[in-house]
Amino acid sequence: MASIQLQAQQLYCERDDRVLFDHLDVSLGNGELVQISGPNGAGKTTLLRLLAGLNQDFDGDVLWHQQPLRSVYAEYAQQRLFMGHLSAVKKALTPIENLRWLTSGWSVPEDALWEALTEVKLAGYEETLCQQLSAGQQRRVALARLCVTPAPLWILDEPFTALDVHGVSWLETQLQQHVERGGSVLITSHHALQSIPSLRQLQLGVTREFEQ
Amino acid sequence: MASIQLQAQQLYCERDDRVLFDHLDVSLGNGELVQISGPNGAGKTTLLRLLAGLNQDFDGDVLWHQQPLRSVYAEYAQQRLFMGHLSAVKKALTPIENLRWLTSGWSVPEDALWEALTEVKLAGYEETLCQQLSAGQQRRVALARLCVTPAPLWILDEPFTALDVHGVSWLETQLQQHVERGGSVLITSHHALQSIPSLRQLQLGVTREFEQ
Amino acid sequence: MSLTRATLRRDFILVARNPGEWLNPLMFFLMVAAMFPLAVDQDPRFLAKIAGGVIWVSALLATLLSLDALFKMDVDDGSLEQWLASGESMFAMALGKALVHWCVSGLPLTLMSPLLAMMLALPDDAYAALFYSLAIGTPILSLLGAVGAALTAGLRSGGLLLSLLILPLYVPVLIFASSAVYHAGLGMPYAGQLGFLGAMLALAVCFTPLAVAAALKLNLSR
Amino acid sequence: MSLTRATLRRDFILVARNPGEWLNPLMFFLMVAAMFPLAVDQDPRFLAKIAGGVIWVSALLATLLSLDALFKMDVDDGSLEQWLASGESMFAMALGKALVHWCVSGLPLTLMSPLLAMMLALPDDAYAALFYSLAIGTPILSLLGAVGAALTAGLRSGGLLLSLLILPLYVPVLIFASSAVYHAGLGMPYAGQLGFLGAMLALAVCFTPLAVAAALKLNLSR
Amino acid sequence: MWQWITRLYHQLGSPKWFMQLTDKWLPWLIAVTALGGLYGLVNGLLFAPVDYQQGNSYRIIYIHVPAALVAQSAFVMMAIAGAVYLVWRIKMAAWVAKAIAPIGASFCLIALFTGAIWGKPTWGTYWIWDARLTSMLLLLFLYFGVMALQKAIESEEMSYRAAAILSLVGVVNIPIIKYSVNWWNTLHQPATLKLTEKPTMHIDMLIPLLVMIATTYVLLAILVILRTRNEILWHERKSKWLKQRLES
Ligand code: HEM
Ligand SMILES: Nc1ncnc2c1ncn2[C@@H]1O[C@H](COP(=O)(O)OP(=O)(O)OP(=O)(O)O)[C@@H](O)[C@H]1O
Ligand SMILES: Nc1ncnc2c1ncn2[C@@H]1O[C@H](COP(=O)(O)OP(=O)(O)OP(=O)(O)O)[C@@H](O)[C@H]1O
Ligand SMILES: [Mg+2]
Ligand SMILES: [Mg+2]
Repeated sequence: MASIQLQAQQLYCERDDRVLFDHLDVSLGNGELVQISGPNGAGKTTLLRLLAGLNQDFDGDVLWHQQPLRSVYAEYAQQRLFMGHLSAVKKALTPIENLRWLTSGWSVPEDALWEALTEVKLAGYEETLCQQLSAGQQRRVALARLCVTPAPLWILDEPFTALDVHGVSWLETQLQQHVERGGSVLITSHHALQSIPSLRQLQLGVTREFEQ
Repeated sequence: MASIQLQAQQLYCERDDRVLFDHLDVSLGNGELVQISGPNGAGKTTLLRLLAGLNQDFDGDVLWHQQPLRSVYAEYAQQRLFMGHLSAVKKALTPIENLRWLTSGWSVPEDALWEALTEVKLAGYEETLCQQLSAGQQRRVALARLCVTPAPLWILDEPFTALDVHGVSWLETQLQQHVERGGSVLITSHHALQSIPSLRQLQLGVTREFEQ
Repeated sequence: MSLTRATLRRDFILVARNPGEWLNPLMFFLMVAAMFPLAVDQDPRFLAKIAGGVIWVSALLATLLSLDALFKMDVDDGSLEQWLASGESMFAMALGKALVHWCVSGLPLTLMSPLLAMMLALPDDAYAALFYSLAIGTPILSLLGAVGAALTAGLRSGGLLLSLLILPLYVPVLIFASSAVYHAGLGMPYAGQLGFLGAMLALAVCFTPLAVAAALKLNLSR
Repeated sequence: MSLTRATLRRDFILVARNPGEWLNPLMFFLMVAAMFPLAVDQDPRFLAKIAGGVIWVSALLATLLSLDALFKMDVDDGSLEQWLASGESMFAMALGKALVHWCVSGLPLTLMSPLLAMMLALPDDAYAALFYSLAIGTPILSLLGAVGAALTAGLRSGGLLLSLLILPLYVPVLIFASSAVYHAGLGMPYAGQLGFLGAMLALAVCFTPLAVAAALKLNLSR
Repeated sequence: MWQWITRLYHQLGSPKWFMQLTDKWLPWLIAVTALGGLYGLVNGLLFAPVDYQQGNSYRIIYIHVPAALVAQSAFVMMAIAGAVYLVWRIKMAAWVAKAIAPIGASFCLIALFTGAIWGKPTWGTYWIWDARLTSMLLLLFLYFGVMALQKAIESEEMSYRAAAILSLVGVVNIPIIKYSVNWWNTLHQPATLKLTEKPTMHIDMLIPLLVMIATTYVLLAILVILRTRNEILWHERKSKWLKQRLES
């Protein structure tokens, strides 16, 4: 597994004149799993996108192997996998076509893709259009790439959404295995992840309460 | 609390030549909470929409006080509140404006609306445009109407999505109180609802596994 | 009824918050009409002959383009589902939506038409005919358009499909209206054409809401 | 590079699966052009004079309408986010997207133009000019349009706003192209106009992808 | 030299410095406008000789021509400010660009409006599809496009950048548009009505015109400064220096 060294220093971000976080340091190395938690509106999604290099609307430094993220973005992008709220699954395509596109940044052999779909319990649905799948099934299409992309760093925003009990435990196993293999994971979830030993929590501030 | 009597008999529904459920009977009266559970793609959303009168693509009867649903639809609609995957929250409106619209089917006094927003921890955000709220906050706007609509029957599809820990326990309390007041709830969720005593589970079939 | 009223109010709030909603169709109208002299010929005598037709075609296209969003947003964010869940009369809702659409597209176009008429050298006699034909004709466009918008609301490439569905329906309006303007320009009477437009409007008010309601209910069983 | 190629392939699959995507602009083109004789005058001698301009305006509007969905879908379903996350060159992506768009809109229009020319009684001499001007001009429309589409991708009332942004930019293309057709109809040379169109195309290929890339990156910090 | 440049860079980016500087400049600029305007208008409207072809109606030139010129320059300024913002992310530049758009559009409207009024006595019609008129109209559309885009995007950052990109694309296109429109108008068969051939201007007409043009540019500067100051006041409303400033 390639070496992972993501550091964020003195992050400061405000939205609508409300400070989401200030003097925030985050660092991530091989074999670590960091769960960003906090109440609704705390800024978890914002922080995640910022660490993924998708948002530049903040102060502070994000470093990848000691270099500013923007200057090594292409290399960084090869090494990290980002999954946001939106799953990038096209409804007019079949699961296998979607997966092929989702993994096209890495050269993944074709039969690995089919295996991945079987792995997420979509065997038999490979050639069905995604618009005919249920909410959870569509989500699984997007998750299937966790099994096949070689990227060591995973950044996942609420990946448990819409999954059923089996799906949840499957995903937990995936996370755990990935971490054991030396990969690392940055995740937001309102779901408790206690089962994974190397879990680290990063608590974001509570939302400001207004007086009436 | 008005009397609730929803009965579904011998429901049969197929999608893409796959039978989702067959010979299914559901009935719901005052003070009951039914959780429809099952793996992704089992047909939970389909069943819920069908019982809400929003989907007529099935065989069997759905009765409201012994009358076919379609013939008493207007009355039925007054008595039940439906919340689907989509929250019907307009991003260009403020939470209070959204809530006003969402509850306009019942005549709810204005200050009750403001209280409801406070109740869901959105005090201070009443006049912010919803597009500036986080995923969970937007969801709370939609949930706020649970506090103010007088409808005795609630039909909720995955209402726990995007809520943080506090939000989840708040919603559980709401469900419980509603049931104790004599209302009833039909819900799908991958979330365990054990805390509510009168819970009934309705398990939908597992998805067919294909052989490779 | 209360939900219909709430929806009307909400839609007007949305328009007020986003003035582009009525300004954009208007600008588009002006721009398309201004393209013709560029593409065809700038001689005023020549323009005078095509002015009525060009203005009407532009108005029609501007209306068409603004129709796209009429129900789509409501479908996408679940508002329509809530509406159907409420069990209120669809007829009122459909009529209300068309009304909002007309206030946002047809009405401003009608009010701005004299300016375009001037730029395209429309004969002086035809100004009144242009104005009246737009005032009576654009509500028909909104009502007919609402049917198309409702049918295509849940679809991906809605915009273009919508145009295909309703352009043919717009043809009678276009023919009567542009003929009214043309005849007025020649100093001939045009009350007959306006009468037809009026009759079409009456029909449209009575029947299109039914079609819209039916089309929206299709979204029930998605 | 691989993602760009995968995206191109995916987009063509999507088009193949939904033929409306290329059929609709074509139908729209035919319909708008067919509306003119109805709105203006059916006399073939008169039509002959306006045919070139009308066909070009219709082509322009058809292109415009089909632009709306160019990036919007990708923004809405998160594909663009994935694209940005991949760190690949935006320039290639922008160019590829414009190419797909042209294959779906400009190319079929160009191929169908002789039919319309016939219906609108375009002079025989002008057929070639019409064809060439469309073949060179419509790619420019796609490229410039991609800029507008990228700028409005995340917005609500995208379609109309997009038109507002890029219609003025389309004017030079419209002028040179319709003048080429017009002159050809009079038996005059038109190579100069086509040359200008060619130069504009070269410029557009080099520079618009930069603007598209910059505009798409805006969606980074949403 | 380099130090001087970096200092300028920091100063230009500093709202505080801008407020202080314009505090000093504004009275002078306003005085210049008032004097120039007075001189230009009095001379132009009262003392300049009557035109032998157009009588007194030509006097609208003292508003029309300056407005038309300023409207064109303003677009270029807006694009430059936008480019500065895109490259260096200087907030001030974005505010300036945002401030210019409606002002430029207004001058554009004034030019069109006065031109149309003028057209009636000279050509007998308010509007013809003359090359200059058409390109002015297209400029107005470009302005509207930029403003509409800015309005449509909620996130402020994004709206600045989007507007900057659009105005850059627009400014590259303005010469192309102008050129093509000129060419279009001269190659088609000529219109029945034409801009009257301009008689070489009497010096007494010319000087007030030049003064008016210069004055209008100063007016543009004033308006942009005022609007930019508004933007600063709004965006920096929380900052310490502004609070101190407002208290003193
Ligand atoms: C709506 C109508 C009009 C518009 C939009 C318009 C537009 C313009 C523009 C853009 C300019 C700036 C000069 C340039 O960039 O070349 C200008 C200048 C001028 N216009 Fe107009 N104009 C209009 C009507 C008229 C009329 C009716 C007259 C007089 C008969 C007139 C006479 C002039 C003169 C004498 C100049 C200055 C000379 C020069 O710079 O070429 N304009 N106009
Ligand atoms: N629009 C549709 N067209 C055809 N088939 C559909 C459509 N929507 C859903 N289905 C099929 O119906 C089945 C049930 O879908 P439904 O959305 O009811 O599942 P669900 O139980 O709500 O799953 P989830 O937990 O993922 O939300 C799915 O397996 C899917 O194949
Ligand atoms: N587009 C936006 N414009 C302005 N403010 C925004 C925007 N998106 C989010 N915010 C603000 O930033 C804050 C943090 O939002 P974010 O989406 O990061 O929250 P989150 O922690 O992911 O919450 P959730 O658990 O609900 O997903 C919110 O309170 C919201 O007010
Ligand atoms: Mg979030
Ligand atoms: Mg479901």
